[in-house]
Amino acid sequence: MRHILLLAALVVAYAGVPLLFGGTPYILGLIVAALTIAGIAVAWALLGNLGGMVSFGHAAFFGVGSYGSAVLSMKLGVPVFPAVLLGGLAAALASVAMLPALRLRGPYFALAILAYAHIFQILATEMTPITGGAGGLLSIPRFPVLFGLDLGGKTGGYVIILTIVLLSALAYDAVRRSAWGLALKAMHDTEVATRVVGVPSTHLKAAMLALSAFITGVVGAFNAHFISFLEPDYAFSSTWTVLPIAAAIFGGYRTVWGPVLGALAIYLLDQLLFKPILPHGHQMVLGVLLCAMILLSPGGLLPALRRRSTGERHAHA
Amino acid sequence: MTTALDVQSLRAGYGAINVLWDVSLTAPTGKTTVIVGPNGAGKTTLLRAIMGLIPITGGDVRVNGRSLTGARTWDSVADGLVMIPEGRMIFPDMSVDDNLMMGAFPRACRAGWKRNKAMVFDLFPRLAERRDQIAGTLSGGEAQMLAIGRGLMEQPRVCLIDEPSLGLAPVVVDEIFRILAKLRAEGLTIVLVEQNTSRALKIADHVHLMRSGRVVLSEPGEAVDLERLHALYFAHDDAA
Amino acid sequence: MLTLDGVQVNFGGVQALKNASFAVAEGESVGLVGPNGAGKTTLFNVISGVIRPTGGRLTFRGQSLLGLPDWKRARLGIGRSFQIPRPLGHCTVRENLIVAQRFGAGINDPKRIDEILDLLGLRDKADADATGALALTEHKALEVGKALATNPSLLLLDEVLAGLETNSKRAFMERLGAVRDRYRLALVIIEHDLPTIAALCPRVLVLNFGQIIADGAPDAVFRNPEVIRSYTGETTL
Amino acid sequence: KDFLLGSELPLTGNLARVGQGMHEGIAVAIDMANKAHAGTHSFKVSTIDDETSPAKAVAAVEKLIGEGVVALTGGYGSNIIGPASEAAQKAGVVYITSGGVTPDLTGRGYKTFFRINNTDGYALAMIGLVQQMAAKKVSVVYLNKEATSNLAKQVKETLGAKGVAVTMHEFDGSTSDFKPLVNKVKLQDRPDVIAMVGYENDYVGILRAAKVLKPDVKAMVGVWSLATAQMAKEFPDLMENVHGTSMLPFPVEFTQPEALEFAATYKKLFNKEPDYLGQFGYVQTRLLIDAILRADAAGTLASGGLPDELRKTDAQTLIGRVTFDAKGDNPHFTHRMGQHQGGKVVLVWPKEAANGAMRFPATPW
Amino acid sequence: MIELTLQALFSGLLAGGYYATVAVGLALVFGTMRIINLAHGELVLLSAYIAYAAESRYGLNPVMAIPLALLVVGTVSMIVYALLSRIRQDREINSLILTFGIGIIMTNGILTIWAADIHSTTNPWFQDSLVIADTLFAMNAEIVAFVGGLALMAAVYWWLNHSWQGRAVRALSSNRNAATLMGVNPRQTEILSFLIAALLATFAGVAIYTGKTVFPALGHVLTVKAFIITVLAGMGSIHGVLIGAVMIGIIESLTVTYLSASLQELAGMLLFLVVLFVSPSGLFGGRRALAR
Ligand SMILES: Nc1ncnc2c1ncn2[C@@H]1O[C@H](COP(=O)(O)OP(=O)(O)OP(=O)(O)O)[C@@H](O)[C@H]1O
Ligand SMILES: Nc1ncnc2c1ncn2[C@@H]1O[C@H](COP(=O)(O)OP(=O)(O)OP(=O)(O)O)[C@@H](O)[C@H]1O
Ligand SMILES: [Mg+2]
Ligand SMILES: [Mg+2]
Repeated sequence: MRHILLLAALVVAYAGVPLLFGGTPYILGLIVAALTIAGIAVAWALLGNLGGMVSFGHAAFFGVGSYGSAVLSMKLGVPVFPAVLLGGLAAALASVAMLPALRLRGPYFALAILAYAHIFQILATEMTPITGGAGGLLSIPRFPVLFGLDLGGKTGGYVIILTIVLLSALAYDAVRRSAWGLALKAMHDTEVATRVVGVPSTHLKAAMLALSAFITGVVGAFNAHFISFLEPDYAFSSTWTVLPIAAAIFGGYRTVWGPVLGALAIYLLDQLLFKPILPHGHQMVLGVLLCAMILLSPGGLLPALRRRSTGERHAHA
Repeated sequence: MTTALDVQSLRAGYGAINVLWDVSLTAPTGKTTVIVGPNGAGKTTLLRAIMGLIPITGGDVRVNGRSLTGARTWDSVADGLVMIPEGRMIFPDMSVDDNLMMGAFPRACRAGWKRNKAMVFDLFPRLAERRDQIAGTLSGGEAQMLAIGRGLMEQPRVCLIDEPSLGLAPVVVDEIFRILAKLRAEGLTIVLVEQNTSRALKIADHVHLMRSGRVVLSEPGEAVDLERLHALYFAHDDAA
Repeated sequence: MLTLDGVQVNFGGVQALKNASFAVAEGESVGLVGPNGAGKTTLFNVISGVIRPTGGRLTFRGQSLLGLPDWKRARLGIGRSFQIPRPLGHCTVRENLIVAQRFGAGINDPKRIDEILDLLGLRDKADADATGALALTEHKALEVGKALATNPSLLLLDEVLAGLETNSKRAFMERLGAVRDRYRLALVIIEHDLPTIAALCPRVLVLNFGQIIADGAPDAVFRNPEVIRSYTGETTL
Repeated sequence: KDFLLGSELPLTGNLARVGQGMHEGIAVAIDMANKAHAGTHSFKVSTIDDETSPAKAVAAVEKLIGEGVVALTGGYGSNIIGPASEAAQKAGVVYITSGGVTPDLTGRGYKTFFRINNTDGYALAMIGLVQQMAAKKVSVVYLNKEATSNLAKQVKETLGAKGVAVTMHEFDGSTSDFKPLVNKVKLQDRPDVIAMVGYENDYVGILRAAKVLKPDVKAMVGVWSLATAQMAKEFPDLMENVHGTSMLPFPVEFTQPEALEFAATYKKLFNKEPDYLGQFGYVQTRLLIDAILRADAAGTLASGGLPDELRKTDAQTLIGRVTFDAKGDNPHFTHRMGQHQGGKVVLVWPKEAANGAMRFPATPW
Repeated sequence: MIELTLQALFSGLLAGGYYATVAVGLALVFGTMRIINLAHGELVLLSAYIAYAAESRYGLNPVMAIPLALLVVGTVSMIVYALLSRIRQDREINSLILTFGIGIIMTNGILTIWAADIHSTTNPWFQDSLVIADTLFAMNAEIVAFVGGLALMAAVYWWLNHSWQGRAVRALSSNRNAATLMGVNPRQTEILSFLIAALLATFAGVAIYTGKTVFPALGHVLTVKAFIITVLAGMGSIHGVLIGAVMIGIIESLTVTYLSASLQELAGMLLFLVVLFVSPSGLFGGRRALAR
């Protein structure tokens, strides 16, 4: 039964949505944007829930991934798909520069990452020969045509980002179920106690940071090739940090699918419902929504829905 | 003889878990009441419930005849009902000195803080040595001393003490019991929870034995027989 | 098996350990006592790698421990408990042991975990939330259990018996003895309860102001005037 | 006949203020067109806030095109106009703007992209004024964004080629205290003129710092939202004698009937004097409407004739003559320079447009 | 050039003063409730806009607007507190999101009420320069802000470290249950610290209105800066805030003077990271127990 449902969901996601909205690029474009946020949100939740690290600087990974991939494909002629993966790798590499931050906890860590994001942004602005400076990069190669499907278009982009988000969520789930996931969960607030039973906590956290950075970098790279344009203020914009956090928490960041659900809900509600009603103040509605969620269902939307449907309470992580 | 503390059919617990099942006991003014019992019997929970740290779900607590229903922890403290918790309940980010000063926070105690602090430093010279150390870095025993010293700064009229000898070196335990004996002689109302039964009995006016959230024995101190008491620890919970 | 040579620890102005030197042989049981703040817990922290000494050397089975991170020491066979229990966050009792076993011992052996649960009387609490619903005794037992699950050869126990009521203490002590004999562990145990120490350990070390002031059999040590003055006071065995 | 125009603008986010300004100009153009063609044609504009985000601008353009707009007018910020106009180009819909001046935009050679102003026009004005002042040494203080640094570099190159010593000082958008920067200019450069290229709050910051430090300069010159009525009103004591680009003097001394009507309509709709943002928004929209009407009359509107019709534009407008070259750029665009004088803005460059004497040397202090 | 350096140091000091006055309210709430109030910058901004409204509409001197601004900011603070105190679960992160949401609401509210234009005082006195020894230049507004801010911070420092209530505030954040056992009323104490933070925000807002320009998006910028300084200072350390803020101000102005103004933000961030890596709990963060 579960499997059939799952299969049906997949079919709807891969075939139904493009068929339904293929004719309205606007809607499909919004869904792609929402899934882009969802991808980062999953990566952020993975770090936050498993690694116990709240990051305010995922824009850094997003930016590095997008610039990495764009530059590789434009300057070195790397084909787009490998370039996207290499973009993710570049973001993971960038996370190595952040290893010293692993010593920090709570808000100290969160802000250190924010500082890194700022530094990367400034580097992108100042390294004009490679990044095009403040003017950015125009006409970044789009995704190619494969098997007759134009991956460079809206539908193609949708399929790609959907796949990225699904794989990321599956990776998250796999880590969470492994012994590593257990050790990571155990580390919350009790790191020393976990270390003295043999858990190399710093290594584990570094691995989570790198994985999270990789996913975010891939999403960033996707976005660069999808919108075919980059500039430092955009690639490293705090939006890439703020919206995914809001989405993850809104959806329920201690679950795997909550961030995805949250991103779709927040972004689509905002753009499709609130924006037409309140062209100027619609962000205010977003603020109200966030506050209401925290006060009414602090675990997020997904756990709240599950509680409603099954009547049971779900445990931590 | 007046009753300083009167607990009637008290029920309390943690969330859905109920721990205390209709606990009733009294502590007469100016006397030392000792509560003993195996681990997990609910002794600490009883003290917490009296102080209002956890909600009371049934029964009543009266202090000097006044019901504490609806009263908040801080109101009780202002009225002289004080609890000396175990050593983990210190202020870990504050200095030893500031921890002690917090003991003098209730308005009535503020005036006497100088004298009281001198007294505490006199009792525990170790604390005087470490007055500027951050309390969270104290050793287990030092933290215990700090908790006791801080409680004494509160100039209690009714004092609930939870396992004061926990983790202390034998010399210090001797000192603690000397202090307790002195306080008792000064006429303080004491409710003492202690695992060191034999020593606690020496200063007890009255003894209660708790098991599985119930009071299973109440006797005057001189009537208690250590052997029988220990046998009761082990007896199976026929009531449960 | 374990040797300490001139180990020093300073916290700012405080000298928590000065020149501590001693050795523990394979399978030996040693009681570690001393006044509050003498540096006992600090000594455990140094051995298990939680803090770094400011001076001195320490070796385990011939290998220097300096520079070795805490988690590697756990894998070498040094297991410890904490004076204030520190159950692993958001885990059940069994999960606590699983993490310790997987990472500390590098094996996956549910049978052995059950064995430890039985030995420590934690069987019926196996699936309880380790941070919430445990009584003090159970917390202390879990501390021992986590250390045991890493397959240690040296067990460092910090006041695991403190706060236990007399009967439970005796029962727990017997279990400890059984565990030690069963797995042929070397044991260093900190305890302020003299009879317990005497019953468990043929050798006692006394620490005072960061220095070892006595080392020997319990009755001899507890008759040492300096030990009496600084530590035992009127209390006798 | 009813025509629906689309407009994608930053109404919130970093560029909200300038977006609002252009938005007002567009509204005035629509209002005037409806009045002029009452009974025959009517115009409406559908506006979407791009929240100062390129992706949302693209989505907005797609949405507007989906709603069937005839053409798009709006856009602010080169980085946003880039992708937004690309989406319009893909759909073959005209995108006309005055919000992005970098050469890159027209460099793409899009058929549907038009703009009435450009960096060159700003640079020309600034350079012209500096030359009129016969300055020997100029310090350029500029924001490290694309449009601003392009303009600054152009000014440096041109002035440098003419033998003026130019020093450059880049600053960051987060700068709120300009004293160290101005002090450096004051003590190290000792220029005749400080040329500022940034946004409103940068100008206020720089001018405040200069007013405190009183460098020995003869003039303070800037571009964009500086020589405006708004600034004169908000910061009267800071603006005195400061020069900035300005198409019109303030209070507006309109002589042409179109300009008079524009000012009146602006006043009616928004109850304030028009500023340069409104003018640009108005001009681009008016030109667009004219072309639409021509294409409609010729029957080519539905068959994609609008770009060609726009390219035929040759009009005298509030910002001077406008024609479009093959890339959609306006080669005639030259800005004018105004000076704050006693709460008014007096045009002082070029000579032909001047309506008052330049006070020189003169600074706010 | 000694003159250049001296002015750079002086400007940095004054800039640091601004940073500190904004940050200290955030630090107070962070230190006492372990809550990062991401709407703090918006509270500051609200105060600035109240001062603007009072000045533009009634011609009130901005300093005279402080009581009115305090009333408004204090009321909003109390609403924020009331909402925050309803959080039960995952307090640390949920309070972050809640205050972030409140910040969005406030920014957009300000945008709706006052539009996106930039504003600053029209009172010329604040912009007049004050010259010390012919080499050091400042605006009157900066001096007022610095001296006033310093006085407020000193008062808060004294209050927190030496008054009964201040100590209670720290105790509450250190161990809530233990604090109630000392007779501390948690709600009353937290409200007090929130109100003092509101007072600080009010002052900072008026200071910014007189010495800088304000616009709706500024609130977020201020929050981030204040947050960074608070963390740099270390958990709830008031003197740390002042020292950290001045360090940042000076490093920024030195970077402007000797490198480039476009690198000042970078310099500040690098300083922040270096301090954190040397001392992971900030300049004056409390040392907590390692292992017992
Ligand atoms: N925070 C808590 N949440 C849930 N259950 C708790 C909590 N604290 C204690 N308990 C449970 O309540 C019961 C009574 O505990 P309590 O601490 O009152 O016992 P005690 O008599 O003080 O024992 P001890 O001698 O070990 O201190 C125990 O079963 C314990 O597991
Ligand atoms: N970070 C620190 N800064 C300053 N002093 C410290 C620090 N950590 C520990 N100390 C001091 O070092 C001494 C040794 O502490 P330790 O915990 O080792 O004592 P202990 O022997 O275990 O005592 P107990 O029996 O009370 O547990 C104590 O006096 C303690 O206050
Ligand atoms: Mg207890
Ligand atoms: Mg110890």
